[in-house]
Amino acid sequence: MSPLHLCLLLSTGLFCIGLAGALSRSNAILVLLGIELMLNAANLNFIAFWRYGPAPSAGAGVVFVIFTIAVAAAEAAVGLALVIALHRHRRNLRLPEATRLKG
Amino acid sequence: MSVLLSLLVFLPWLGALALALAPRLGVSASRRLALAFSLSTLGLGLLACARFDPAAGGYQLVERHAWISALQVSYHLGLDGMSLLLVLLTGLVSPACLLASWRIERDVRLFGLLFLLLQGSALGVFLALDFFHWFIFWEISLVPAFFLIKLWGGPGAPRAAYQFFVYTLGGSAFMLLGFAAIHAATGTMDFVALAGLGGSGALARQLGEPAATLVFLGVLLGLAVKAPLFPFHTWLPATYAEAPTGASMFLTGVMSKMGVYGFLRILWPLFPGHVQAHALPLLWLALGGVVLGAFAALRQTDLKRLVAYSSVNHVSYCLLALFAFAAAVPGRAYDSAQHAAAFGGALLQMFNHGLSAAALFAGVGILEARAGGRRGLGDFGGVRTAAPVFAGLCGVAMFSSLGLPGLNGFVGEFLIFRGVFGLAPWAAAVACLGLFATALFLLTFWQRVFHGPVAGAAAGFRDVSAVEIATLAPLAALMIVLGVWPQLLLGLINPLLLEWFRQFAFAS
Amino acid sequence: MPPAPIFATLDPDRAFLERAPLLVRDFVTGLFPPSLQWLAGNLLAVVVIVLFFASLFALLTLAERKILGRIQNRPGPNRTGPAGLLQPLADAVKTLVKEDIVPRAADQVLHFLAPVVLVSLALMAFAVLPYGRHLVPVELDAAVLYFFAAGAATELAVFMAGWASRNKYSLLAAMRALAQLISYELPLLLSVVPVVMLAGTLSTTGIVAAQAGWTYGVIPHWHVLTPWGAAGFLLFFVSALAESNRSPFDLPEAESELIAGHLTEYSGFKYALFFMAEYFGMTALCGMGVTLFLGGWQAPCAFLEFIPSYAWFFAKLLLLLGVFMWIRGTLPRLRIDQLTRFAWKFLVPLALINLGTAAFWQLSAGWSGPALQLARWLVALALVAGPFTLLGRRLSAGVAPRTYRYAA
Amino acid sequence: MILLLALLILVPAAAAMLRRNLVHSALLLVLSWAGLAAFYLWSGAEFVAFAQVLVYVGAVSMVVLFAVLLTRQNPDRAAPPDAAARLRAGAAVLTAAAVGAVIGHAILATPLPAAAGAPPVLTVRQLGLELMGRHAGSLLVIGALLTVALLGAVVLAAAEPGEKPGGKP
Amino acid sequence: MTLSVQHLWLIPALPLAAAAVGAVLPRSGRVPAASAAIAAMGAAFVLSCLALNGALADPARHAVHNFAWFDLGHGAVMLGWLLDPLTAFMCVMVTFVGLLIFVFSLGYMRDDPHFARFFCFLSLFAAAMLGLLVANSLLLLFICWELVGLASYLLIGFWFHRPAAAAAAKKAFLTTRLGDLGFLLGLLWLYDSAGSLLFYDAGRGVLESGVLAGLTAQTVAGGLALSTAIGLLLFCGAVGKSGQFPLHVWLPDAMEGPTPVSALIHAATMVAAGVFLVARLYPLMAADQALAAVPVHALTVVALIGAVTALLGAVIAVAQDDIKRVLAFSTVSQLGYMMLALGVGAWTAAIFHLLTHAFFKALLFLGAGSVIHAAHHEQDIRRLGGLRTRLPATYRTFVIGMMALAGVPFLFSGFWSKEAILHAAHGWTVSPLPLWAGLAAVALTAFYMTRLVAETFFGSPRSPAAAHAEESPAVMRIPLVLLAGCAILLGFLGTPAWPWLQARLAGAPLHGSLEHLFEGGGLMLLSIALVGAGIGLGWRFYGRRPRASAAAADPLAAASPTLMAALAARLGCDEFYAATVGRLHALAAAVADGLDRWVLGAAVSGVGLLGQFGGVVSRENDEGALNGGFDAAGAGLRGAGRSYARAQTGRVHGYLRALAVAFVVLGLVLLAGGVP
Repeated sequence: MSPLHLCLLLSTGLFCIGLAGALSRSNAILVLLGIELMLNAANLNFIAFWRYGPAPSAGAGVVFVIFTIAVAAAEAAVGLALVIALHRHRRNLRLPEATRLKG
Repeated sequence: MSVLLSLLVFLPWLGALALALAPRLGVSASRRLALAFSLSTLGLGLLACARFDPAAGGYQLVERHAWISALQVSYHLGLDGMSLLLVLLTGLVSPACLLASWRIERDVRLFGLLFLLLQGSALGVFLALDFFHWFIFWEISLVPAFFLIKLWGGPGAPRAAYQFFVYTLGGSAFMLLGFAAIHAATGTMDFVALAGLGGSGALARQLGEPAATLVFLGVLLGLAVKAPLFPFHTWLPATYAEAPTGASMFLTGVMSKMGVYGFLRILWPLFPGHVQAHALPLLWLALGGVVLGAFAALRQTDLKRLVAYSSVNHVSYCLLALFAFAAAVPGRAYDSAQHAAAFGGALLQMFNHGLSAAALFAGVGILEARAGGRRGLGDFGGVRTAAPVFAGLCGVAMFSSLGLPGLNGFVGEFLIFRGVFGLAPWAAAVACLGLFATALFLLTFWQRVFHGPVAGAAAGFRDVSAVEIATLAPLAALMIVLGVWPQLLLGLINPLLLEWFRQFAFAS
Repeated sequence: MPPAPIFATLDPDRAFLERAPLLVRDFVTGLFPPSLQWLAGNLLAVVVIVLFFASLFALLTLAERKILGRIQNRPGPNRTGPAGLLQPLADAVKTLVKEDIVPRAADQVLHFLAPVVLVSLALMAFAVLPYGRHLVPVELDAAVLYFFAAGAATELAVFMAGWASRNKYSLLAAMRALAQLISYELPLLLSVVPVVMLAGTLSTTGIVAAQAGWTYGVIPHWHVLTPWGAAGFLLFFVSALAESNRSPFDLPEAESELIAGHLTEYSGFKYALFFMAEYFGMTALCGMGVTLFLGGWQAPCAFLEFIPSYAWFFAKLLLLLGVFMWIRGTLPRLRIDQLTRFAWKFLVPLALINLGTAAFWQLSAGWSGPALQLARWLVALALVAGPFTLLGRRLSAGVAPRTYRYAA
Repeated sequence: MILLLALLILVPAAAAMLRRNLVHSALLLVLSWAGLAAFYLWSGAEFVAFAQVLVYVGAVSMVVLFAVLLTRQNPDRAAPPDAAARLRAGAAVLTAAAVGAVIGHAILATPLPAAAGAPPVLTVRQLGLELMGRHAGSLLVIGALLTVALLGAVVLAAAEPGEKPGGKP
Repeated sequence: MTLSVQHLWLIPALPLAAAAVGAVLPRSGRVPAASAAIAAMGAAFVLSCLALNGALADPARHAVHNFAWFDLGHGAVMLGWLLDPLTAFMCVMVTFVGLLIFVFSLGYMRDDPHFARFFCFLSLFAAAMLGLLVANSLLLLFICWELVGLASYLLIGFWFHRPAAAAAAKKAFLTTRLGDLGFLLGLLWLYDSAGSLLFYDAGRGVLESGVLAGLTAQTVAGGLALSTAIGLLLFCGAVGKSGQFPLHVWLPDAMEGPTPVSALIHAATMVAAGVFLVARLYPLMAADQALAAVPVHALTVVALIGAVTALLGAVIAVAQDDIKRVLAFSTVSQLGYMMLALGVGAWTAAIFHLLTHAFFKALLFLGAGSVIHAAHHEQDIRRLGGLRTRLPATYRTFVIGMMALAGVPFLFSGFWSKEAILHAAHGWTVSPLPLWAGLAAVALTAFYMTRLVAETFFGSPRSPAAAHAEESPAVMRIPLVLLAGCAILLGFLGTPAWPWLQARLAGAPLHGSLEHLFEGGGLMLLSIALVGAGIGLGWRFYGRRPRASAAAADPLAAASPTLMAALAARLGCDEFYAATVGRLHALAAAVADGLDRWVLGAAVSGVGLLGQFGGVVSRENDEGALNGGFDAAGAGLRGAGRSYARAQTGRVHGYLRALAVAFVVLGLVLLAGGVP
C-alpha cells in the first residue's frame, strides 16, 4: 500500500462522505457543503498525484487545485446566495420540497 | 476645375441633409426649404447653360479626381448637350413636383427629404461619367422613389412600390454584372475611355464573344426596364398610378429619361456594333411600345394609368428613333439629315415628354385631389365648365402630348418621324398607328373629363389655386415657347449630334 | 515542515549583539541530541515567542492605560508596584481567579474553544515575522499568505464566541464584528499585494531584503518611502486598526454598542484570553506592517547599523503600537454604516488604485536619470494623491449626520 | 502521519454530515478543511495549504455561517427525521458506499508507483510564473468567473425591491 | 400699294394677336375681345387686298420668303411665305368672309356667356387658316393645318357641356387626324425624297420642275410613281379635312358648333383647305400625268373621290331634316365638286367654285343662323315654316344663296363655277363618272335646296318657336346682304366669256370674248334643265302643298320609306365605321391592354412565381429531405424528452443520486470491461 494509494483512499473516503451527506440531508446548505467536500476530495487527489505522481515537478496539479478552490469559492458564494433566495421565497431550506424553478 | 457640377448634384442632397437635421421644422417651412433647394438645380443648370459652349463639343465643366485607385475609379463629372438638357429638365420638373405635392400634409419634411435625395441622384446619373458612381446614383435613386411611392401612394402603393423596386433592381443587377465583366476586361469604368474603346470596337474584342453579347444584353436589360422598353414596362402603369402625384411626375418626367439617357450614354457608345446587330428586334420592341402603349392607354379607366401608358408610348418614340438609327439601311452615310433628325428628335422628345407628362400627371393629381382620391375616367364630367383655367393648362399639356404643332411635342415627334421615316419607313408607318391612338385616348380623356355636363366629382370643382398655377403655368408656357422656338434647345445639342456621328462612324 | 536553520552561518564581522540570539539558540539546541535538534530549535522559538509576547502584552496593557491616562490628563494605574508597573500582574491574578461563568444554554464546547482558537491562531501569526537578521522562527516561502490565513481564521473564533454564547446580543455583535473583519480584510490584503508584487516574493525575509540599502546612506529603501508604499502603508495601517478591533473601529466590543459584543458572556480567564488575543493580533499586524513597509529590521541609516537588527524591529514595532494607542486616545468611534462605507467606498478602491500605481512603479523601474526619476515620482504621486483627495472629499461629503429613527 | 491526517479530515467531515445542528456541521467542516490544509502542507503544497485556509476556513466557512444564520429556523420547529428522511439517508449511504466501493476497487486494482520520492519543490515564484505563464488564460477566465459569481451572488441574495429585507418573518 | 412677301406673315399674325388678347382677357372682356378680333380681321382683309394687288401685278410669279425654323446642325428645317394669286385670292376670301361672319357673330353670340372665348377661338382659327394659306412650306402648311383642326375642335366643342357637341368635336378631330396621318406620312416621304418641304425655293422647291422630275422618275411598290404615292398620301389629308368620302362623316356632326362657326369653318374656309391643298400641290399631283405606264394617276383618284362625294352628299342631303345638316351635306357635296374639278384637271375652276361656294354657303349658313337665332334655336325644318313673312330679309338673302347653290342660270355665281367644272369634267377622258355624278348632283342640289326653302319659309309655322320668330338685328342682316351681293356678283369674275379669275390664278394671259360664253352649250342646257327639274320637283313635293304639322310624313318618305330612312341615316356610314374602325380600335386596345395585363403581366408574375416556386422547392427540399430527418430526430428527442422530463422531478437529490448510481454503473462497466 503506497502513500498514493492511501491518499487516494482518503480522497475516496472524503468524497463518499460528501456524497452521502449531499444525498441524505434535506437542508440545502448541507447539500452544498457535501458538494464542497466532494470538491475537496478532488483537490486532494490533485495534490496526491502531484506529490506522488509520475511527473511531480510540473506544478499543474497545484495550479489545478488553485483553480478548483477559486471555483469552489464561487460556487459557495452563488450557492449560498441561492440558498438565501430560496429561503426568502419558501421560508425553509428543505430541498425535497423545492422542486419548482418558479418561486 | 469648377465645382459647379458637384454643386449641382449635391446641393439637393445637402438640402435633404438640412431637412434631416431639422426635426422640428414646420410643414410650411419644410416645403419652402425643399422647394428652394430643388430650385437650386434650375439656377445652377442655367448657370451651367451659360458657361456651356455649345460650339465646343465634348464634355465641359469636367471634374475629375482620383477616387478608388485600386479599381481605377475616379470621380468624374462632365456635361455635354444631352446632360445639360436633362439637367435643365430636372431643374424644371423637380420644383413643379414639389409644388404639385404642396397639398401633402403628412410628413412633409420626410417627403421633401426623400424627394431631394431622388433629385440629387437623378442629377448624379445625368452628370456622372464613371460607371462606378453612375451606378451608385442610379441605384440610390430607387430608394427614395420606393419610399415616396410606398409612404405617400395610393392603396395599392406598397405592392406597386415593391414591384417597381424589385423590377428595376433586377434589371440593374444584370447591368452591374455586365459592367463587372467590362471592368474585368478593360480595367476601367470611365464612360469616356469606354466610349473610345467601344467606338473602335476594341471593347467587344477585349470582351470576346459571347461575353460581349451577354454584357450588351445585360446592360440593355437594365436600361430597358428603367426607360421602359416594351415589354419591360409592366411595372410602370401600376407604379405611376399608385405613386403620389409629385413622385409620378418625377418618375415619368425625369426618371424615365434616365433609361433613355443610359441608352445614349452607355449602350450606343460602348456597343455600337451590337446595337446595330440587334437593331431590328429592338426596333420592333420600340414599335410595340409606341403602338401597344397607346392602345393600352385607350383601354384604361384610371386616369393615372392612362397617363402612365401615354408615357410608355412617348418614351418609346425616343427609343424608336435610336433603334431606327441603328437599323438604318447599310451603306447610307452615317451623318445624314435623317440621322440628325432622329437623334435630335429623340433628345428633344425626352425633354418635351418630361414637360408634358409631368404636367399631365400634375393635372390628374389636381383632379384626384379635388375628387377625394377618385380618378376614374367616369368620375368626372364638365370640369372645363367649373375650372376653365385648369382646363386650359391641362389642354396645353394634353395637346403637347398629342403632338399638336405649335406645341413642343410636335417638334420632337416630327423630327423622330422624319428621321425614322428616312431610316426605316415601315417603322414610321406603323408608328403612325400609335400617333392616332394617342390622339384617340387623349381626346377621349379630355371629352370624358372636361367636356359634357358637369357631373361626378366636377361638381363644386374649384379652379386652380395659385400654387397649382405655379406648378402648371411654367410648364405650359415652356411647351408653347419650345413649340415655336425649338432652336432654344436644339442649339445645345447640335454639336453633340455631329460628334456622335463621328463616334459612330465605326459602326458603318 | 521544513527544518529551520539551526546553525546559522554568522558573519564573524558582525557585532556580538547582532549574533547573540542565534548564539543562544545554537547553544540551547546544542544541548540536545542531533536528531532532536530541529524540534528543540522550534520549541525554543515557540517558547521564546510566547513568553516574550505574553510579557509584551502585559506591558502593552499597562502602557496603554498609562498613555490613555496621560492623554486624558490623568495618571493611569499607579498603585500596584512602582508607578503601577505591577498592574498587569495584578490583572492577571485577578482574571485567573475570577469565576468562569458559562451560560447554561451555551454551547459548552464552542464556548470554551472560541478563546483558545483565537489565541492560538493569533500566536501562530508570529511564526513568520522576521524579528531580526536571520531571526525568523519559520522560514516559509508563502509566509505572507500564511500570516493572513492565520489572521482570517480568527474570524471563526469570533463567530464561535458569539454563537456559542446563546445570547442574541453576542450573536449580533459577532455578526457585526465578522462583517467588519471581512470588510477590512479586503483592503488589508489588497494593500499588501503591491508589496508582494514589487518584492516579487511572499516570503517575509525576502520582502525585508527587498527593502535593504540606502540612498546616500541616509535614505532607506523602505516601501513606505515610495508613493505607493506610503499609500499602501496608510491603507494597511487603517485596515489593521479595524482588523484588530482597535479604536476607532472597536465597535464589536465597545460597551456603548451592543453591551460588550461577542465577549458579553465571557469572564475570567477566557475573557483575558480574548483580551490577549486582541493584543497579539494587534502586535502581529504591527509586526507585519513593519516588515512590509518599514523595512523590517533594517536600520534607517547606514551608520546606525551597529544597533542590532532585532532592536530596530522592536523599536519600529513599539512605535507602531504607540501610534495605535495614540489613535485610540484621539479619535472618536465610527458608526457601523460609516465603518462599512469607509471600507468599501474608500479603502477598497484606493487599494486597487494603489495596485495600479505599484504596477506603474514596477514598470517604470527602468527609468534612469534624475528627470525621469522625478517624473516617475510625480506620476506615481499623482496617481495616488489624486484619488485619495477626490475619494476622501466624496467620503466626507457622504458622511452626513445620520437621521435617527427613534432618537430625537 | 497520513493516517493521522486522514483521521483529522474524515472524522470531522463525517460528523459534520451527521450533525443536525448546522453550525456544528459548519464548524466541523472547517476542522476538516483545516485538516486538508494540513495534508497539503504535509504534501509540500504550501501555497495551496494557505490558500485552502484562507478561502475555506476564512471565507467559505464565513459565508456558510452567514447563510446558516440568515436562514435560521426555529430549532424547535425542525421536524424530527421522518421515514422518508431515513429512507433517503439509507439510500444515500448505500449509494455512497457503492461509489466508494467502485472507486476504492479501482484504486486498489490500479498499480501505482509505490515509492514516495522526495516532495517536489514548488516555490511560490515558480507557481506564480506557472500561473501567469501557461495558465494565464485560465487565470483570466477564473477571474472573470469570480467576478460574475460575486455579482450573481449579490443579485441573488439582494432583497427584491419592495420586499422586507432578511428572511425573518 | 402692295404687301411684299416678307411682310405676308402680318396677315396671320394679326388674328393671332387678337386670339392672344382674347385668351388673356377675363370672361367679362367681351367688347375688347370682339373688337380686337374684328379689327384684326379687318386689318388682315386690307392687307390681303394689298397682297392681292401685289400678286396680280405678276400672276405667274411665286414670290417667296424662306427662313430657317430651327437648325439641326445638319441642315435646317426651313419655313417660308409664299405670295401668288392663289394665296392672295384665298386670303381675301377668308378675311372678307371671316370679317362678315365675325360681325354676324356679334349678334348671334350676343347672349353667350363665353363670348370672349368665342372670338378668341375664331381669331385663332383665322390665324391658322391664313397661315395655312401663306405657307411656302408643306411643314408650315401642315402645322397650320393641324392648328385649324384644333380651332375647329375647339369651336365645334364650343358648347362642350352638350355631350353631342363634345362628341362631335372629338369625332371631327379624330377623323381629320386619320387623314392627317396620311398627310404626315406623305410629308415625311416627300421630305425624305426631296430633302425639302419648301414649295418654291429657287428651283429646289418641291413644286418646281427639278424636284418633280426626280419624284416622278422613281417608282415604288405597285409601279406607282413616287410622286403619285406621295400625292395620294397627302390627298388623304385633304380627304379628311374637306370631308371627302370616306372621311366625310365628321362634317355633318360638326354642325353642333355655333352656326357662325359652321359658316366660317365648315362651309367657307377650313373645309376648303383640302381643296386648297390639292390646288397648291397641283404641280406635284399632276406630275405623273405625263407618265403612261403607271397603274393610276393621283388626280384620277382625286376626281373619283370627288365625284363619289359630290353625289353622296347630295343624295343624303335630300333626306335631312336639320337645316344645318342639309347645308352640311350640301357642303360635302360641293367640296366633292371641287375635288372632282381638281381631279379632272380644272384646278382653276375648282378654286373658282371654292370662292363662290365660300360666299354663298356662308350666306346660307348665316341665313340658317339667322333663322335659328330667330326661332329660338329650333333647327328642325319640320318644325319651322312660314318664316317668309316673319323674316323677310333673311328670306330674301337665303333664297339668293339657295339659287346660287342650286345653280340657277346666269345671274348667280354658283352657276358659272359649276358650269366650269361640268365643262372640265366633260372634257375628261379617263372616266365619264365625274360628269354623270356632277350632273346628278346638280339636280339633287336644286331639289333639296328647294325643299329646304319651302319647308323653312313657306307654309305656316309648325311650332311655337317658329310662330314667334322675329327678324334678326341689323348686325346680322348686313353681313347677309353683303354676302348675298357677293353670291351674285362673284360669278362674273370667271364666266367663260371673261375668265379673269382663272387666268389670274393660272398666271396665264386672259383671253376673254363673248363667244366663249356659251361654249359647250349642250352641257349647259342639260345642266339648266336639271336645275329646273330639281326646283320643280322640289316645289311640287314641298312647296305646293306645305306640310301641315311637324309630325306629318315627308312626301318622299311616304313614297319610298326605306330609301328615305337609309338616306336619313346617312347611308349608315357612321354605323359602318363604328362597326369596323371603332370596333377595330376597341379590339386593338383590348388586345394591347390584355397583352399588358395578362401576357406580360403574367410573364412578370410568372418570373416572380418562378422565384417563389424556387423558394418553395428549396424550402420543401429543406423541409422534406433535410429537415425531415431532423424533424424525425426532433420528434424522437421530444418524446424522449417527455419521458425524460418525468424524471425531472426538480429534486436535487434525485439527480445527485442518479449521477452517483450512473457513476457506479459506469465504473462497474469499466472495471468489468477491464479497461485500465
